[in-house]
Amino acid sequence: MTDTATAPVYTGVDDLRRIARELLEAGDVRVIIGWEAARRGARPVFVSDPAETDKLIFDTRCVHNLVTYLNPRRDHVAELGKIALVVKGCDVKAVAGLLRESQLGRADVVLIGVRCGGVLEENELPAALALTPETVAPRCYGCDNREPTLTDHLVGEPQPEPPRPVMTIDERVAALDGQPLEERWAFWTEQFGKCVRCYACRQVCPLCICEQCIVEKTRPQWIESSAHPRGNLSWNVTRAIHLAGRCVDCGECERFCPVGIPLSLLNRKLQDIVRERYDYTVSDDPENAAPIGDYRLDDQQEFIK
Amino acid sequence: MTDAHTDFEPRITAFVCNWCTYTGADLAGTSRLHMASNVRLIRLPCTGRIDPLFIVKAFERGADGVIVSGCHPADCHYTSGNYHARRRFAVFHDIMEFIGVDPRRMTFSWVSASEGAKWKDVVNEAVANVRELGPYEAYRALAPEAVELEPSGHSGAEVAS
Amino acid sequence: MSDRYFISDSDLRGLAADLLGAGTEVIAPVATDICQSPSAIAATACTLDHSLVDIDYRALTSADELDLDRGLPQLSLKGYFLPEHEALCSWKQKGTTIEVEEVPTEFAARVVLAAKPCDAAALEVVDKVMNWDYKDELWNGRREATTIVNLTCPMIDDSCFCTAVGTAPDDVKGADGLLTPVAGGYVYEPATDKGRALIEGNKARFSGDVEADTLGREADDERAASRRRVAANLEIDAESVRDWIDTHFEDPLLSQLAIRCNGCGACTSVCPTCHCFDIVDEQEGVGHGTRRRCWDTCQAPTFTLHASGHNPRDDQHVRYRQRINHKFAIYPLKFGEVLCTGCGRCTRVCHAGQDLVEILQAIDIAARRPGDADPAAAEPEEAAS
Amino acid sequence: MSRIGVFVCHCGENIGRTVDCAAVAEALKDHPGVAVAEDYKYMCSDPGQALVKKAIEENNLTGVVIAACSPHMHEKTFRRAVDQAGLNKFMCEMANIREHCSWIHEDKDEATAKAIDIARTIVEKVKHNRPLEVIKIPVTKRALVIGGGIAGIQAALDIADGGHEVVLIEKSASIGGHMSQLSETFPTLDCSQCILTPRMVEAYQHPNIKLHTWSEVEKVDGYIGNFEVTIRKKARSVDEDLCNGCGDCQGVCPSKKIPSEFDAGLSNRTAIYVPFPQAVPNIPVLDRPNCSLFKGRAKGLKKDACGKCKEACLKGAIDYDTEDTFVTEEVGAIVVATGFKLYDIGRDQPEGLTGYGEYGYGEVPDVIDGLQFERLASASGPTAGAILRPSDGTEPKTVVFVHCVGSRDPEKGMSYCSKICCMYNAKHAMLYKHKVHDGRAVAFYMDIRAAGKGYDEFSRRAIEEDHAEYIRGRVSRIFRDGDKVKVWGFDTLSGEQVVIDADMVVLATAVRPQDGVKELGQKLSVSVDADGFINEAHPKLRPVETNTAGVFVAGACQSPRDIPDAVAMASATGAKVLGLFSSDELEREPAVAIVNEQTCIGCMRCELVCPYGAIEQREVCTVDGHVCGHTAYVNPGVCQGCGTCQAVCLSKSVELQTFTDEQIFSEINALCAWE
Repeated sequence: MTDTATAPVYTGVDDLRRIARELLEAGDVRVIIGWEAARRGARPVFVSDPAETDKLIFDTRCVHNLVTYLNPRRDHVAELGKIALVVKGCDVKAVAGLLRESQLGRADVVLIGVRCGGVLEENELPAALALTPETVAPRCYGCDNREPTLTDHLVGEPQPEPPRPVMTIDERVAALDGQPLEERWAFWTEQFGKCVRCYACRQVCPLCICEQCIVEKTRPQWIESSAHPRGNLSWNVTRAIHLAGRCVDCGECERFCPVGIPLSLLNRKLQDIVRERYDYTVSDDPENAAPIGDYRLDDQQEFIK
Repeated sequence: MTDAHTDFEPRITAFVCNWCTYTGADLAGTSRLHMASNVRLIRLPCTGRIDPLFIVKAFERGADGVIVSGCHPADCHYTSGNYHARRRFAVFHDIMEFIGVDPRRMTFSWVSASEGAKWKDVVNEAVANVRELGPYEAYRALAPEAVELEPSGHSGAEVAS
Repeated sequence: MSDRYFISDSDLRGLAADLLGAGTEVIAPVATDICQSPSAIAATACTLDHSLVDIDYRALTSADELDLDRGLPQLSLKGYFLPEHEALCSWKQKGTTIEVEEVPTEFAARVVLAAKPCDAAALEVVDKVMNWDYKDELWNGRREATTIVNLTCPMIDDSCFCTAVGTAPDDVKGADGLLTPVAGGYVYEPATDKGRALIEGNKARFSGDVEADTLGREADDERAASRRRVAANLEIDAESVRDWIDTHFEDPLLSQLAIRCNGCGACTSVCPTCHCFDIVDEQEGVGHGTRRRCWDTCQAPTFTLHASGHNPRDDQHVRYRQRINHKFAIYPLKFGEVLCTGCGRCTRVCHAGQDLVEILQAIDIAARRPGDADPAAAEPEEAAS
Repeated sequence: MSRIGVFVCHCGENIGRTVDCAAVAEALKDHPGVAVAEDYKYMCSDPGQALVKKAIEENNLTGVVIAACSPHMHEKTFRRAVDQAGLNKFMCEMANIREHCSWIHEDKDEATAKAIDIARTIVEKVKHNRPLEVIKIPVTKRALVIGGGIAGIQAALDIADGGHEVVLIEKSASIGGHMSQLSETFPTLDCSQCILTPRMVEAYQHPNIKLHTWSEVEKVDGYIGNFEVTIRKKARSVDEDLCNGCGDCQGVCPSKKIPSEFDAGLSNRTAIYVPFPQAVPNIPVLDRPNCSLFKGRAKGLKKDACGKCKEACLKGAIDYDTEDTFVTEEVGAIVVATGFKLYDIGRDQPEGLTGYGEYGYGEVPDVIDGLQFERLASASGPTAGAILRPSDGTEPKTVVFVHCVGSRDPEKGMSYCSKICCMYNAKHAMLYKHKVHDGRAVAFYMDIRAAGKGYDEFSRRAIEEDHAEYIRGRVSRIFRDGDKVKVWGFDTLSGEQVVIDADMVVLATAVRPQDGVKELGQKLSVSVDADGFINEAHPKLRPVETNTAGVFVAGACQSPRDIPDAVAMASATGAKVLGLFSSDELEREPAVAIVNEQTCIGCMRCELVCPYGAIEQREVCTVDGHVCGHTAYVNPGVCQGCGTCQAVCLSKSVELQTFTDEQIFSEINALCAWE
């Protein structure tokens, strides 16, 4: 299982640039948010001049979930005017999340979908790399939205499935699940102990939409804001639970975490919980109501006496 | 284990709904059903009102165990508060177990206004379970006072207690 | 440079061991291969992280841990002087009275070995604000108790720019002495009494004055080479940058440069000079609790949120501009020093691609544009046309 | 800073025996924010309340904690007292040290320590109580009564007589309900229809009552004092204004073999029909599924297969093309009186029930249920009151009455007692004996439950004067044996098997809630119990209220009821409704959620979970009227205070006023007091 069929640069970039140029020239949008190649690798770029659309790229380094720029907290982006956003299949689920939660109107944004065959775990590279089990972002494995439906444009050729990473996130979750409680506790308290409470995980999350985060609420201060292990546990658990059934697994929280807390394991576990209990998988269908806020009369309750 | 903790009196915080479990606990009292005295109740209108943060905060404040109890499904005073609560608690229960919290420290139950006897059983069972597990030192160890210096050395001097 | 000593590699470790043996805390870069953790579970986490080795400033438990391969620790030394969180006092309410207990402000002596010059320099920069109005007893107490020995830095990568902001990879600013690698060991140059006291207390580990034309020259060459390497990354005119920022508060360039910032604040956490903190009263129970200060970040919306609900910096680009403004204009104008030592951590930690080298370059270019440098002179012209 | 008064009640010995109340008061004196702590023998007594009031005035208290019994007992008492002392009544809370402490623990030290903790916890809560004002809501002084049986009719009449408009809706073609089917009523044996029909007519003709028959509740919006009810008027095919009730249509209808619901299947009716002669209104409905014209249309026939009734109608009142229509009624109160049905043991059983196949119901024609016997005994029934068995029309000489078929039987039926069967079985035995003097009436019973005025005398009369044979025991099997119906039973008093060759068997099948009550309950946001009966707000003290303010419950939809009970309940709902209508505005406890528009981002999770539909999205405008966003808005009239919205709100931008996060946080904090 080590086929590395993925090319480092994806097809459809020409179409992407053309569509972006046409949208800007026609005045349909004021700015395109996509990726560009910069000194330290691929990074988000805001293009408002049709002549600059050739800056846009799409290769395996384009890991960023640009939907975070549609988050209602980003007033300065909203002020730029109507946006066309370049999105991968995983990213577009976050758009569905924003639509579902009344944070966006579908007509407010143009979505240029790119057919993606996976991205790199490490994206800060001068040139794109092909995906291998060693280089692929583990979250790409088993991607279920390779043909997004919510987009206005979809460019590129269908891509092969991303390679299976050396260790999948599911395998990691299972490895943890296989440990005794005390080991899991030791693991997570160590991981949470590293947290410096910078809240980067929250800031970059496309679905952390609150104007005032629970951790910033002081009356009462449910979550202690200083970075000691007790407050850290409360914060990390609460962040995860708030994303239960909403997290689109874009991995940005973990990628931005300056101290390397494996948040994807928590997020994946929550996805497993809502899938196993409520048969719910986050999709790019805005009508697919979230599992928390909904209920069935016969929901499992084996844990209740 | 059991022997080691026989002297230990667990502290258990119960979050109960006003209409079923609180009233069921009232009935247990009216019926003079004697039970362990380790549980302290916090009355909420409905299990729907109970946020997982309450449970986390109870552990932070030194609880060795928690009980969450409300109306049986289909019996909610507010018709559906407990159904929403059931989902929330299921997710919370599972994720806490994942991070290594022993689920036996968290008792979830449905106790109706007429189930004074069941309430007694829920209380006694929760107390027995937590007594067996012992004091929740692992959670208390997270308190800043208990931390000497983090590996990275960034924790500061603490007030001597 | 008459005051130079040689210390061999093994003596440096021996010095660390001696200090530890005497009960002195020794803080130094330590490399942890996170995959080598005894916990099998931790290994599952390390596969998520491609940088398998973490370098951190840590309190040594043994001299063997000392890592001198000169990589850049993830976090700066800041946390040892301004911890992520620290108690300021505790209170207890009894009836209607309140008892307050303050924390001690005296600290045991400790030594930092192989500090990055940029990290040590940052402490001296921050000293200014910590002693400007209120004298921060906790900061000062820790500063006084700590002897810092720098290690000349070979430059980490192209995000380094210490030389552009008034310091250097071989600076002793903020430190008490400097080690420079030479064949078989290091040349040690004490810069303060504390730096000299280190020799006094451990004479056996140091060998006399270093010959200027042998090891001394090797050290000088090493230092000069490293300065040249860093200087190639970025050269700016810090004063014109300062003045341009000060006079171009509303310039669209600053918004453009901030556009991709997500406001995660990771840059402020890793920054050796970002020193803003929040003071919180954390209740521990009925009528008692602890007042703590913890790091805060100007990148968070709540940083400037007023009680009224008004927020003067309620947009991310404005918050980013504030960071640039504070570091390169406000602080220099008030304290005469740039609030940045060019360590480059903010650039490396930014996964949205905000690049301080690029940003400073752009501002520097703008500042050099004719007419721009002197807005007072430019404005009347515009008015006339 | 808070100045809380703590008042510890001994409740005589109830608390004092196991809790050292003086020690509790003493311990609380040092608690931060407590200004005064006292104990007293009976805090709820006049002197006890006076003590609280005096302490409030003397110490300028900001909050009061009464450590005594459950808030469900005396919260109102003390809040009133606090109010009288000039402190906002919502600044008073109860600490339950009786039901939750003194009554359940024996060790005095343990109980005292726990009582101290409980009191501390509530002190911490009260510190964060806020003075609240009761909510005032306007009242639409019209009522809706759902169900036109005796309970619904009585409730409608009482409210209408009180001077308010009533909308009475009934899902069948006529009002009257089950009472109209009964022959005589216990314990007086007066004719059921004779006493009912005047009420039916009165209701029909009452200027304040608007009647919708053949109608059901489609949708309910709004809240107490302000409901908006959408009523589905099912297509009747007969114009109610034009029809004069002449009955010509029924005469010509060719579909004549439809089992009559009114006669419990013992006679037939036509497809267009008036259910019974005294029906109100006397206007037929066309039963479309059984009408040959509609059957033909359903098959897709191009030409209508029939049309005789339309031809026969001289008034031109019949229209085959009418459709269901919807009427919206604005009302301030709703009475649910949807009644009961009998446990139909013969056919397919709903989930969880196993039925009583061994009793032969549905297979042996002479095994009937109580309602069918009522029709046999009724002068208006299919046999004009003669007791004749359904299979061959002969007079049964031995009739066995079986009590508790499906009642008091958690294994196979319902765990509850259906309440009316003991009495109607006695009545049936008597009616039978009065008509068949040489007949033998045998009743198998578990216990005789004849509590009620004249009830026990009545059932004794059946045994002693009318010589009904009562056998204490259950029946195991009933089956056809030639032209006899064999009954195998067991006499638990003699310990002997009993076998009876009966001519007819009457099963007292369990009383169950009417179909569709659960769905109706969902529309009204009222819950039903495990048996499907509507839950009352309190089994003892609020028996005719439901958990949804403004919705009341009368009659057998709440639990099995006989006629006097149902009527009494109906009148009680009448009193409740009239009480509600006696003022122009309602006062409600301010247990409602409030949205913080500063932090709400309008994600509307709260709307998803609100059981009452109390939350909607609202635009937020800047001072100059420019729309700048949207937030959630909680309608305080609709909100019932469950707080589910707050638990799901990620940013805690909605707060339930009576159980705020700060209060709960502080209560949890108080747990540190445990030592």
